[in-house]
Amino acid sequence: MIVDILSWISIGIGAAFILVGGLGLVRMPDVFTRLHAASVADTAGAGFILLGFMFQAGLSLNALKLVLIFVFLVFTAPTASHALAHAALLDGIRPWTRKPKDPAP
Amino acid sequence: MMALAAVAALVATVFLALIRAYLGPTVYDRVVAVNAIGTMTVLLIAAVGFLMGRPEFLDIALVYALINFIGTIAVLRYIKRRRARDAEEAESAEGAEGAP
Amino acid sequence: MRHALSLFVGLYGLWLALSGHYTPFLLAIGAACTAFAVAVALRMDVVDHEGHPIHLGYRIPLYWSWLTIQILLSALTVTRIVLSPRLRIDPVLETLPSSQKSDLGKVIYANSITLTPGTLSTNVTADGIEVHALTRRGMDELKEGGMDRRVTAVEGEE
Amino acid sequence: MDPQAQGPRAIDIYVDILLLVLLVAAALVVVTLRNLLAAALVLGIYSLIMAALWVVLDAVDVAFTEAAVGAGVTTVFMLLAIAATGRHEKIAHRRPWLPILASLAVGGLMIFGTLDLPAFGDPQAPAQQHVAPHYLEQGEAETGVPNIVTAVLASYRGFDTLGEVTVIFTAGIGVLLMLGVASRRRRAGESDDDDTGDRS
Repeated sequence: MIVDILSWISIGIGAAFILVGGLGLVRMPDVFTRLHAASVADTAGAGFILLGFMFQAGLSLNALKLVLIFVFLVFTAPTASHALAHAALLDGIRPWTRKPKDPAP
Repeated sequence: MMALAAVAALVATVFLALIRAYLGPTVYDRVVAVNAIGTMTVLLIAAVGFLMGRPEFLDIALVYALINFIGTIAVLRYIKRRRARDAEEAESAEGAEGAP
Repeated sequence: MRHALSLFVGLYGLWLALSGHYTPFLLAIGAACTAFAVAVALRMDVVDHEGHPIHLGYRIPLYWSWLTIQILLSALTVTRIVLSPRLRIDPVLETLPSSQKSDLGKVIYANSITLTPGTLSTNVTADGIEVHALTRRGMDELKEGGMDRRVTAVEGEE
Repeated sequence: MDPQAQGPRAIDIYVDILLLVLLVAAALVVVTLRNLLAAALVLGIYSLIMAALWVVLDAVDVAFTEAAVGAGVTTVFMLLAIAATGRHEKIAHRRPWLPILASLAVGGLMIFGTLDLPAFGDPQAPAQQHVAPHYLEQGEAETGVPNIVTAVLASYRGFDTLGEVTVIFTAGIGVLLMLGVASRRRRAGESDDDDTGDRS
């Protein structure tokens, strides 16, 4: 029972983080800031959702697989983000900056 | 029921990323969107597996996590190489124009 | 050889975790496949201390737990920014110094920066790491060098 | 098995509907985008959503193929084709009535064909009556493989799978060759493109 509640809380938090990531993907002004938003979903969102399922899976091989999925995601996400940002910079895309005295959008 | 909420959030995020892929404006924005949708698909498969009582789906989620990464890197490398070639061509075209 | 052994143990552990069926026949096939994969990796000359940083030992899990807390904190910060109606962001791009000696240490540092939402490493050179931060405050926190020192401590003496 | 799996599958229907809506949205995005590079990337997204749908439909092996071939290999082929031609779609000056009619006719025929298909999960369907029960009951004894999908793919349909694997292997080598040739030509022409010493 307690495990169920923990699992639900965890999945709920993860779902919220994921939605935030998606929202940021749409709201942010340029590719670099969008990457920041996507990394919220990739790390915190994915982590909490997988943790929630781990509570459901209990101490089994499935829990281990969930851990493995998380490990893969955590190892690959920064590499992909870095490669993307690096390529965008090399391509001459300048990061969006707030101009001085510019009112917030 | 909570797994259904997770599925709903994941699908909503895929939708938001799809909007980003539509709006662009650069190729990199779209690659960000594709990458995010890939991650969401991984989680979606895990969530659907638990929702339907089929935890074997985790194996597939595992493989997807790897395919997604390799795909992103391949597309990026490809774009980078093509941009470099385009720049080279533009340079040689300019040189030809400036010659006479 | 130590690294080849650790690669074998890691790959075979993965096989056992994913298989879930433990008959002698399948265990033997798994061992054979793993040995073949290790042999190919040895021939490709990709088995070294960078691919298999076993010398980091117990320090790496400690660092990971610290990093997890950092990721959560900065995820909350970015969440607040994304949800705020005025989108209070102030992106900056700067090159920060890094005190790691080995390439491996630099990679750990750069990936840690990217992994924490709100900061993103865009280039790694000999003298430092170019970082894009969502807010000036996030960049200032990184500049204080807490993460840099921790990664250098994890890297240890080469 | 889990009782949840046998109950009324209302949840499945919600998931199906959500995914199908996404699929149509992705398809519409592909059709409306004029930038072909972007369209190719969104087509990859379409494949990922399709793969998730295959998973929901229990066709796990098809989902694998969809992700690897649809999202992976096809995207690379599309990008290569775009590189060889042009990045922007040429806007047609007159309405292509004949192709529209042809696609509508083929689509209509497809929908007409689905009318004869047995309902999803129908126990009376030929697929459930013929060899499937035999595979399910005797599979482990006959092949010694605990996973029934693997038993069918690798043992009962071994030659079929060998052919499929050959096709995928060839496709993979083709992609590698094309990418490899491009990179060698570049390296001969200019220095390494990862050089970033002049930045910042």
